[in-house]
Amino acid sequence: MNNIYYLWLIPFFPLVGFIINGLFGKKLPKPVIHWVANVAVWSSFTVAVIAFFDLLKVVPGQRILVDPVYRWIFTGGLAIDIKFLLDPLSAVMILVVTGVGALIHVYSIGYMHDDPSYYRYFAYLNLFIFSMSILVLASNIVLMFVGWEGVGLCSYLLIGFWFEDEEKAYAGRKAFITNRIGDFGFILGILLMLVIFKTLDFVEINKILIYHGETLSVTALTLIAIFLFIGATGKSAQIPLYVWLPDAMAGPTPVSALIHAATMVTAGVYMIGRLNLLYAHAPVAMAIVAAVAGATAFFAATMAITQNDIKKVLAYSTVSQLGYMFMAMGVGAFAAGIFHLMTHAFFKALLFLGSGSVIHAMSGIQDMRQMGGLKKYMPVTYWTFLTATLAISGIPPFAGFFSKDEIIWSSFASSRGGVVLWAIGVITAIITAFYMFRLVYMTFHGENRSPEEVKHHIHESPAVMTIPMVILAILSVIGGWVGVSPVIGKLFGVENSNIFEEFLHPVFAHAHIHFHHYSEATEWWFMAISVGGALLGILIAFYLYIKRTDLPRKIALKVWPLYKLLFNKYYVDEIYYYLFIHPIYLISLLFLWRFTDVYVIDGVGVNGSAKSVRFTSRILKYWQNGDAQVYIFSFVLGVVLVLGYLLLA
Amino acid sequence: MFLIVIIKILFVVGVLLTFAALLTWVERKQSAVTQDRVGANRVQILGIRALGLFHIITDALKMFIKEDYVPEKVNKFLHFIAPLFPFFSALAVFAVIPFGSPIKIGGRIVELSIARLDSGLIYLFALSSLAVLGPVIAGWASHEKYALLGGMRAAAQMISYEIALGVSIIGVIMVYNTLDISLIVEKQGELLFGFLPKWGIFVQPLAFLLFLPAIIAENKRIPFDLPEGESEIVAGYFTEYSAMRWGMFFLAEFVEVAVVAAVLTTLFFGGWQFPYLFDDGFHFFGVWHLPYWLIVIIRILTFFAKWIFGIWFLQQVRWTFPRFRYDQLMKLGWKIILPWGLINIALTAIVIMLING
Amino acid sequence: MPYNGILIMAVILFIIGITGVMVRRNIFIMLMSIELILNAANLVFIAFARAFADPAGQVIALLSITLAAAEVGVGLGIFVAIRRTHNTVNVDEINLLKH
Amino acid sequence: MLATMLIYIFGALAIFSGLMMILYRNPIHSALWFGLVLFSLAGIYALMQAHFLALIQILVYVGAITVLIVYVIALLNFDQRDLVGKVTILKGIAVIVAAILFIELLFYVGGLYVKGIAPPPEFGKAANIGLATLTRYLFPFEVISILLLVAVVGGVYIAKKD
Repeated sequence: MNNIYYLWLIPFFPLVGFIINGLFGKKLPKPVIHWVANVAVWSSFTVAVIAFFDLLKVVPGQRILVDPVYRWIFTGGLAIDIKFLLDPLSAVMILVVTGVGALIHVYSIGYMHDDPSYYRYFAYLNLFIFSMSILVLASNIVLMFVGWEGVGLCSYLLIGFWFEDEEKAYAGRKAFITNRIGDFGFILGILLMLVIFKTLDFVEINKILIYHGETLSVTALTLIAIFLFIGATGKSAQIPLYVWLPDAMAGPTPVSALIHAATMVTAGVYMIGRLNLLYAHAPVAMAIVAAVAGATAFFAATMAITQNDIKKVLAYSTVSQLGYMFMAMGVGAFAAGIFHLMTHAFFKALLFLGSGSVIHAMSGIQDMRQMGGLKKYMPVTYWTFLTATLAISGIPPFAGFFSKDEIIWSSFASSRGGVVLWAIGVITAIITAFYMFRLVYMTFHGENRSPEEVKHHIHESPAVMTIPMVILAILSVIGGWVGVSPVIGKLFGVENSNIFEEFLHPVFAHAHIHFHHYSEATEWWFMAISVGGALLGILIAFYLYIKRTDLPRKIALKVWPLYKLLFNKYYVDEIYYYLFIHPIYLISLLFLWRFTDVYVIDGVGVNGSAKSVRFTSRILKYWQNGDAQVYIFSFVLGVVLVLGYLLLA
Repeated sequence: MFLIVIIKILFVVGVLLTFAALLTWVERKQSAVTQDRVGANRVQILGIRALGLFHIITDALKMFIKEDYVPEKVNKFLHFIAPLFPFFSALAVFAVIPFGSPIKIGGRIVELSIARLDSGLIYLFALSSLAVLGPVIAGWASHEKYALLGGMRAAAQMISYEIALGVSIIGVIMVYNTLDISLIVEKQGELLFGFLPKWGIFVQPLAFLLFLPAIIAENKRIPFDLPEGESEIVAGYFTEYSAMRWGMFFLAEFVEVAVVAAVLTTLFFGGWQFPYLFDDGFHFFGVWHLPYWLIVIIRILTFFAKWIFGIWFLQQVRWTFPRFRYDQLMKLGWKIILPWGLINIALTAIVIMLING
Repeated sequence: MPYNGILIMAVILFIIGITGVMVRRNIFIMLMSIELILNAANLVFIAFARAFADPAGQVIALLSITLAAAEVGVGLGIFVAIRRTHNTVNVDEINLLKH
Repeated sequence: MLATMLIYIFGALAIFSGLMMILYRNPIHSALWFGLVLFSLAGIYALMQAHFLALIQILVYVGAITVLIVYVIALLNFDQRDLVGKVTILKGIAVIVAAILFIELLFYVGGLYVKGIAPPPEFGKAANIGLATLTRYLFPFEVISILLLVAVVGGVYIAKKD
């Protein structure tokens, strides 16, 4: 375990940017604001790259670099350091976070250029990068939790960025409260970890699990894993706590791209990847993860079909894709999950940026029914968007194909997976391809259905927005080529084509998950099925939204109850409202407020303590009467009592 | 042992009281001489006037047979005990004054002082500080404003000058390196540079200059007799005293004069030391051997000679200098004697350091 | 040396001092009672200095006497100031702490 | 033997004077009784071979502190009726509490038996105490001298007019 003494710079630069913009931003001119923010995050990215290459210099088996900054908590047997950890997993993650974050910072310059709270936006964004890098680099779970809460805070602040709008402020609150429910589980997990492992350091925990893993109680490990996964369902929008993510689209679109697509929502996946050994020791927990993930992937995808808001579609798509990642984690294909995390970061960020570009051009309109035919107005946006769509649909050789295919294959091949999971994966892939192309066709093809006054202003976005999109588009194409599965690699005569998995291998090496062996032909067949499914989805979309544009309405009418169910997102929000929120509201109103707060806290607690103090002082004032001799008398009385006690005792 | 102590006490008290009695006459006679008058010579017994020495007896008689008038409102007890404080403190102080070199009687060394104390100088100050109680209590007990003012004045003056006194004497303590008065006197018999007696006045001239006014002020004698003054506060704290109680105050004052003279002699004029006279005889261009009893007698006589000279000197000061004003008195005490006393300490310390290397 | 007798003497003096402070309403007598308490302590110090032939007790008694002198100096200054502002030295009427 | 007897005599005198001190109504009387307490204690000190301390006791306590107290009492010269304190129940309780404290302390002291050793003849002499003060106890000595300075300045400042 070697030291790397400049790692703290990665969170440090955005923190400085946040402090400058947060404290003085109101007085600063806009160019200064975005230069400060961008320089901060690009510096972090540079440091991350340097650190990555330093990591590569180390022998693969020993790629753990730490930066012990400061001993934070030291009490009894517990020592918690502010200590940063760089291993292949966090290296990948930090590169994605700072890289995508940097691109989105650039994009934001164009997207937010006439917002009155420019400085606030960039301050929050820097704070987010700071928190996220803390989360990623943390070497113990408490520090990770600090970052975890920090990104939650930034998410809340940025969703409710335009807080003048009641609905957007509500969305922010919803996200925050939903996350709090998850955090509750997360904290329980941390405490239980402390009880079981007596340490919270990842490296230490891994050591314990490697050498004494068998002696630990499986129930306890399962409980820890489930508690932590509850936290992950909150942060990473899984069933049952996914409901906040679609509403989170109330925030500025670059925020959706950065926080609610590329980075923050993947924190749960990253956390499971970090604690892969723990999960490997808790098969039940992994099964739960896989099951929840499969359900999430499928249901979110079905909900995306009927959405008309361009960002909502992408939001459900994100939930669905996160489901894929968790599915990979659940079946033990950790590297595949992280791989998908990375490729997803590229193409989903690009999709959001593209949609942002569209919204920007449409003067804020997000309803796809008012769009159409935008291809000729904004070609760069169209082509980059199409690239990302192909990537998410899993069409080779785009990035999404490699990662998604690996997940689908792993879900079949893993001893922890099975054919059901595989089927869900494939069906979801078909639906994904369908709704994504529905989105593309409704937005960019066909006739322009936008209102007249909007139509005149449709224009391609400025270079500051398109360049990041182009970069992300390139990454969406080639990003997957680092993780080409061996069978395809053999086709091109490349040995060890899956560099990515090999790079991550030391991290996951000790989690022994068994994968069944199948012949290459089987693998090829499965690949063909998933690609075929994707193509099928595209074809359906093409048929319904280009050829027979009248058909969707008819189908919707024909299966009206189903359509309505999907359109209303299975009434989950309503169910939650009646099942949880309303009762809690009533309990809060009647019991917590009217009774507990008014009578117990105000009456007994606040006023009662004041009254008791007044009552006591009424008695004590005869003692505290300003007469020095009475004080001396009480003093002597005390001495007498103490001496008497000592004599008698 | 007890017998010797009692004899010494009787001797000292007798001498002191005799001196005090004589002083009542000396006071008047000396003023007459100074002012070129004939003075106190009226009393005659069988036609013998004896320079007016019989005045002592008549004074005493007068004081004893006068009406001892005690005003109605005074605090009787305190009024009664107040004069005792200065009187007894003055008498007690003399206990540590050596009036001759230790003598050998029958193989036993007898100190010619009532008590040889390790911290004799502290004793001297401690006992003399009690004298302050007299004026304060007298002034307060009299229940009369002039008496009270006088008492306050006297007390403030004495408290202030006690500090001046203490500070000025520290130089002497440092030079002789002891608090034992007998030892101080013994050390004064040594010679400085081979010819100058190591008397206090020679080794600590500044201390002497500070000590002299301070001790006169402590004694409330002219020119520092501010507690009384016919034009301002009548007779000060003994306004309400008469007859022998008043006489006690005066007797105390005269005893104090004697004691002050003795203290001055002891600390600054070599006490019983006769210059160049050592235990085996004179050391003056050769050794002149003398018998031991002669040396003892010479020393006792030397002490008495110096003492009487001191008394004469103090009386001469009394009749020579004009009175101070009260604020001048306080200024002298706090702003001149005290700082110079501190300077003296510093200078003495430096010189001792230089000599001792 | 009757050390036990001296200790009991010190205790009695201490109690007299404590009682004086608590009972008497005249601040001068209270002050003197406090001094009495200090003296009781000094007596014990000196007794034990003698008993164990250790000058420490005497040194501490010396310091304690100095402390008493300082205390009396300040205390009397306060009394003079109180007398000037409140025209009384009776603690019954001095109750600034109350207001 | 004589010393022991004298100690008891002085002790009895001290206790009697102490009682008189707190019983007398007039503070000047109290102050004089206080002086007598201090004198008796000085006598005990001297008998316990603390000659220097005995003299310091007289010099500082009797000669300075008592005199100052008497002086200030006389200076302030208040009416006699000022001195009449109220008799309250609290005073009665205070006396009872003091009595209990006395009994408790007697229990503590009664349990002690101090044999003591004979100190060297120069013990308690000025030079001996001076040596101890200026070597082992130099720091408290310096501290107390600063305290004294502060007290002097403070006393002057407090008592100063306006």
